[in-house]
Amino acid sequence: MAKMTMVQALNLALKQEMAQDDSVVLLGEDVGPDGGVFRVTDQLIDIYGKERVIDTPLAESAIVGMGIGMAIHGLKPVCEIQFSGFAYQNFHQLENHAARMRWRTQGRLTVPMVMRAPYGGGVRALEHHSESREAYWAHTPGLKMVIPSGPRNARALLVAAIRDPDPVIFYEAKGLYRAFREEVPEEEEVMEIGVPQLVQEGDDVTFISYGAMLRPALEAAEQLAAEGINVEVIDLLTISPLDDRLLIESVKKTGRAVIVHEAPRSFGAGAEIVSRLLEGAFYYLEAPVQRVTGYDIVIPYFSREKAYMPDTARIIKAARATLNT
Amino acid sequence: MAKMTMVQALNLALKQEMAQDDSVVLLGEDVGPDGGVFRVTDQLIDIYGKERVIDTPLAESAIVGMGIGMAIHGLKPVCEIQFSGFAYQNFHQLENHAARMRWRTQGRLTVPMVMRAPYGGGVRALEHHSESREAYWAHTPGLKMVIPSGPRNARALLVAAIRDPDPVIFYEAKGLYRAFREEVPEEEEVMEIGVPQLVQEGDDVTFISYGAMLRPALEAAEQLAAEGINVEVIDLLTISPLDDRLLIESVKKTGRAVIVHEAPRSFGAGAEIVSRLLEGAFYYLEAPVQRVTGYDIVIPYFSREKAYMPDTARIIKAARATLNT
Amino acid sequence: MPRSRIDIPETIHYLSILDEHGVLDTELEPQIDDKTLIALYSAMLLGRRFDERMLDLQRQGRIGTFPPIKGQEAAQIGSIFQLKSTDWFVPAFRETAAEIWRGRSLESILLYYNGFNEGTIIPADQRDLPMAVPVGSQILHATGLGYAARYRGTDEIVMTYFGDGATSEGDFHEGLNCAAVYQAPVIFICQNNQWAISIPLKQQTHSATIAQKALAYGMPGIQVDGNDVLAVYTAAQEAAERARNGDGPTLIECVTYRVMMHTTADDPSRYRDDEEVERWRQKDPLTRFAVYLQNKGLLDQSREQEIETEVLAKIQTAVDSAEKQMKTLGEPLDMFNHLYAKMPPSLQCQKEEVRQYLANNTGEVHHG
Amino acid sequence: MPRSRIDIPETIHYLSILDEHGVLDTELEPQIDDKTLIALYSAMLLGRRFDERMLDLQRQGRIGTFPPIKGQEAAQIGSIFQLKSTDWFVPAFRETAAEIWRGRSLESILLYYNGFNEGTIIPADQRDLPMAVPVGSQILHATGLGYAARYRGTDEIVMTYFGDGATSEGDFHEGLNCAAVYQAPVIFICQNNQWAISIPLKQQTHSATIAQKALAYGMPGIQVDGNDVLAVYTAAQEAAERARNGDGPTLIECVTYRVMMHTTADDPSRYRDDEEVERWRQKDPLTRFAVYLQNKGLLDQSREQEIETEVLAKIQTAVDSAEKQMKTLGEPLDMFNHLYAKMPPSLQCQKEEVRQYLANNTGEVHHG
Ligand SMILES: Cc1ncc(C[n+]2csc(CCOP(=O)(O)OP(=O)(O)O)c2C)c(N)n1
Ligand SMILES: Cc1ncc(C[n+]2csc(CCOP(=O)(O)OP(=O)(O)O)c2C)c(N)n1
Ligand SMILES: [Mg+2]
Ligand SMILES: [Mg+2]
Repeated sequence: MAKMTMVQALNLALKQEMAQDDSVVLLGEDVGPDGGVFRVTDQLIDIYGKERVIDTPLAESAIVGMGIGMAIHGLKPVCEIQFSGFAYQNFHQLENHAARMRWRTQGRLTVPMVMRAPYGGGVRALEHHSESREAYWAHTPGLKMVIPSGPRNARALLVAAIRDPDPVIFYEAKGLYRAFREEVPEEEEVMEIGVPQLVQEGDDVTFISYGAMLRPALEAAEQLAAEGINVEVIDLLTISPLDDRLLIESVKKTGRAVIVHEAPRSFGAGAEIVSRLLEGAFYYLEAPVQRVTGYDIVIPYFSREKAYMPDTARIIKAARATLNT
Repeated sequence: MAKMTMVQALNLALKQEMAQDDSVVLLGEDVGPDGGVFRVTDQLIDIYGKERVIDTPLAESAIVGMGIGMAIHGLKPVCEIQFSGFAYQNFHQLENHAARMRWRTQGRLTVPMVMRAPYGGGVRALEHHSESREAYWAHTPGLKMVIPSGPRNARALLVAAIRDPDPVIFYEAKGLYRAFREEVPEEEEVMEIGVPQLVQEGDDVTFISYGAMLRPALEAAEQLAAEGINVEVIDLLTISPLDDRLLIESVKKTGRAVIVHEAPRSFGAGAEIVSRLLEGAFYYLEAPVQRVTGYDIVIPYFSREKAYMPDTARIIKAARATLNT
Repeated sequence: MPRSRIDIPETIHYLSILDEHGVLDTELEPQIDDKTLIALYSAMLLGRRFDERMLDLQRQGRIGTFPPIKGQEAAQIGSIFQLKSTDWFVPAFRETAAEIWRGRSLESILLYYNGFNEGTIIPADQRDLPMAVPVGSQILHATGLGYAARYRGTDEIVMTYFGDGATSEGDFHEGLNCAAVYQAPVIFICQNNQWAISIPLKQQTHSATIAQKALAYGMPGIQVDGNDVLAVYTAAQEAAERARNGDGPTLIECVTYRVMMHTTADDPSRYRDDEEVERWRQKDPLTRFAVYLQNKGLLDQSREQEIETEVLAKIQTAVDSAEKQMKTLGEPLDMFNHLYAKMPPSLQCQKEEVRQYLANNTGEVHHG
Repeated sequence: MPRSRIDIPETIHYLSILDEHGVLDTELEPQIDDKTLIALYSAMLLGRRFDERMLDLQRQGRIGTFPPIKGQEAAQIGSIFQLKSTDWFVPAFRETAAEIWRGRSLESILLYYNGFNEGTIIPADQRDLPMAVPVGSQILHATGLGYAARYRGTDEIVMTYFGDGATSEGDFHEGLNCAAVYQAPVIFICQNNQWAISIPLKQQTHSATIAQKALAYGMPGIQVDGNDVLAVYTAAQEAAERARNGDGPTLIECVTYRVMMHTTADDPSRYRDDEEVERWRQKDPLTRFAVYLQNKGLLDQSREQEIETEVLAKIQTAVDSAEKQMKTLGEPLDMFNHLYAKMPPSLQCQKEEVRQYLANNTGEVHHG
């Protein structure tokens, strides 16, 4: 097993899936010789050629709209949107078509497409390059919304997303691309989409998070452990369709929960999680569920970004709030 | 006071605002001689001319994008998107620009624009003509999301939206356009945006709803009243920014709540309301908050629409569920 | 060359073969065998009569809102005829005649306009996409299909339809631009019927023709008399040949007219004159084609009557069958089906919630 | 006219006045007074030197990612010169030289690229929009502004900028189409610098020129040597006159080159040859304009040195000032400001939450 960054792990997933299935094609802006602005598609054009690693004109609706056509034809297009902040240019193609084609044709035509996009803050980027709006897609019936939290699950989930018979929105936290390395096996590894993961067991409080926010959540858990507070940590991995069973089970045990995401709080993914916990574990809840999130503002330019992003200290504070009540 | 349908009331609001402020202009597909496909802009072109009642090419991004430019120039554009299901074509103009221009320029340039769009089901329409996805806009910082529930507040809120210095998304329930008439005063009436309304007092359970769903909620309340169950009913009116104070106060009194909206349940507006109630009234909640909503599917073609839409019976069932526990 | 005119390699042509008076340009007349000519005529007539019948049904409250196609039969049938069943058909929402030609059953159309999801079933042996309601959005799917067809090394071609209004949408632009960049085998058929609901062409665009928009993409473009089935047939044939030979996409503007309302919910008297409609009625595609067939000795009164009778019988059978089917369709729980290949647990829960609710519902309501 | 060529009223021209060797077409030479000529030169030089300085600062970690403009000074300065302060400037993100000409302070640019929201402040007396990062999206704002300007009966015009890549976006299409329909006073300046990050023009579009895309909208279009400030100036002047006279919009394609990387985060060696860059360096807009000014006797070595010194001093002052300002800016609570005219209660709560948190935070973390 090699130690890989998330960029390398994603590249491995693409490379191997393309090797074993010639219906897998990549398309997007600068995915060819440039290898994508984050190098996720690095060198793939050298191996698979420009018919399969398709540099597109600068047109997001086209990337996704053509992807839909390709998928209907039987290909498995992996569309790259350069930054998730530019995926609204193709919102209608996803909502009007990708999400509905199977449904609309009673199963006859399907869209086994992936839309990959880097999301999230913390990398000192320009405007529109740091947003986290997974809730838009999560609220769109017919889509699946997946967010890995590290190299190994990123690789295994991307493989699953490519093989998934339905459209998957795959958000990659920019802040994780090169943040750390993990052992990633050379041999095939696939994770099931739709299944949250128990990362760490604990009895006192449940942390629920995903993407780049899992790490501060785990750090917070570690710091709290030093005080004898045992945190159960759940990595959502699939935001939608949300399988709440593990979450409810955990909160039935701990009675307390802290949800962490960097998206704006209101109408964000955390709200749905709170609702599910209330619906499924009301009589077990010993304190209000805490939401540690971005604020209901546009993420500020990078000089103030730190104040916007949830961090270990904020998570610990929320955990204390839920524990002291 | 004249008895008016919601279409007439909206028309009155536009007519009067245009009469007293020549910076108010309308633009959209078929808003001119056709008067809009629902006739909300009926005859306004005859009064104000085609420079102010602007038929546009078939291009939603253009309608909103030009609206932004007009607003920056100092006009108060009221953009009509023919159906909210086609507002995703202009999603990026709203998220990337309308919502941010004031913020981006530190208050120098502003976008006092309204985007009107009919939304919601129940009118036997074709695909894409029945959606309810207000949560998309509610999760977008910088926008305001307003949904009236009848002719009188529709008129008063539309006036407020036009005068609002910030962009307002104004969803009009198709099912309400001609459903009933209300007294609407000829003289000016303005309602403050951002303020939910207490429609009916009660002690036993709180119903929170908006738009076309307010009526079945009220009907359900009436039926329950016959059994001696007193329902407090709140009309949200402004979905976002969400002012939760009235909601929390009410639930502190009743201890129970039912939220009703026709949008898909998961990651819908109801989830945020549940979260706010939990955060603000946890120790008063005597049962899980119930969500009576559309399901996490595409709203079916109209032969099955009734099964999708929340109705009085479903609301009563949810109320009973929260009361019997 | 300090100040000089730029010569654009592509030129835009206009094509008309059989004019509105039935006068034929014999030099341009395409060679079509008799059987095919009658098939073209029958397909146009079926489109016409079915449309009329749907309007009746709608007025009687027996179907919901629908968009009539009257006047556009030649534009649809002349072009769709060029597709093989291995080719791809990507319609908008006003291609009823073309859809029927491809094999979509009249029943399915009736079910669709009665609000049944079962009405979108695609003929088993055809590569047709379902109707696309969001204007212009389907154009990109055609480009993607064309790319995939070429990637797979097939000689499949793709034909996509849209209106004059659709040419204002960003997706039209992105779709044609990408098709040209990839030289994808796609034929873009614009049914320029002069109106987009209440918006006339001159408020839709300032360009003199839609065909010339092809120049923006370095793509061949042609404007044809869209009520002349021979001209449409010829232009589509040329474009199909080009596409099949790997010579890339073509934009065809069919100049035609929407004789009826936009949809049955629309009232055109609010925005256009009867005179204009009357002028276009004179250019009816069926009338002139019938004259052509008569002149060729392929159609006399009795043959005409025969075809008419066949067409009407077919329609009647479909209406009866559809109305029968509708009585058995409509199981509400089906609304949860087909959204995902495998229903996720949360959706199973919701489906179960509805099942239970429906089982107990009647009692509940009456207690209220 | 059964089969005939359609004559499109608009024609597309190419314009070049001062070629890459400094050779002048005296017939086409615009009449510009000496002061203005020197002002043009100074503005171009300031753009160039500030760009170079920003690159230095970026390499030293003193500013964040930014997109250099080197090579595009003539395209920007030649065109922006035609705007009055009552006119509207709608930039994309690579118009630093034009922004400075309009009065944006160098400090504000430095603040912007250091991640301070305060860096987007617009000159008080100018009608400039802030940079637009989403490619092509600003084009529609220009059309809306043009419409409003005409509606208000003013003679204001609007100039918007975008790259070759932007022409593939749907918003480009919708913006130009609408501007033509409304005959809005908008000048669309495409800085065709041959690349959109790693995508060369021929993969961006199959059309021979960008200028010809104007034909799709029935709009005049012209391609100019974008490294020839006199040609850009002339084309922009003609377009401005047309717009001001109510004769509608124009598309101007400035053929130029992005000599540097796309942004400082980009590595062009991955996708393009040094040779190509070298060829374009020979066509440098500043060099040839300096030769022109020398030939006119307006620039000698000492005057050149003078301007250079002025420009460098200005930049140094700005850098010092910006770095000083940055020490006092950055109050986190400010991030809640300016989103709405009046802060809604829920946002006030969140702001208060942050205020309290920041007040108590340090202790918390260290206990952890
Ligand atoms: C994206 C989108 N916007 C608006 C509509 C509403 N609408 C349906 S058809 C139509 C006009 C279409 O005109 P055109 O493209 O010329 O086609 P035609 O109806 O004439 O066949 C409009 C505005 C829609 N379906 N989709
Ligand atoms: C809608 C959108 N998609 C993608 C990007 C990322 N991006 C920034 S600049 C750029 C290339 C722009 O090319 P061009 O329009 O030619 O302008 P240039 O950079 O050459 O000045 C891309 C793809 C973006 N900013 N916005
Ligand atoms: Mg039309
Ligand atoms: Mg470029």
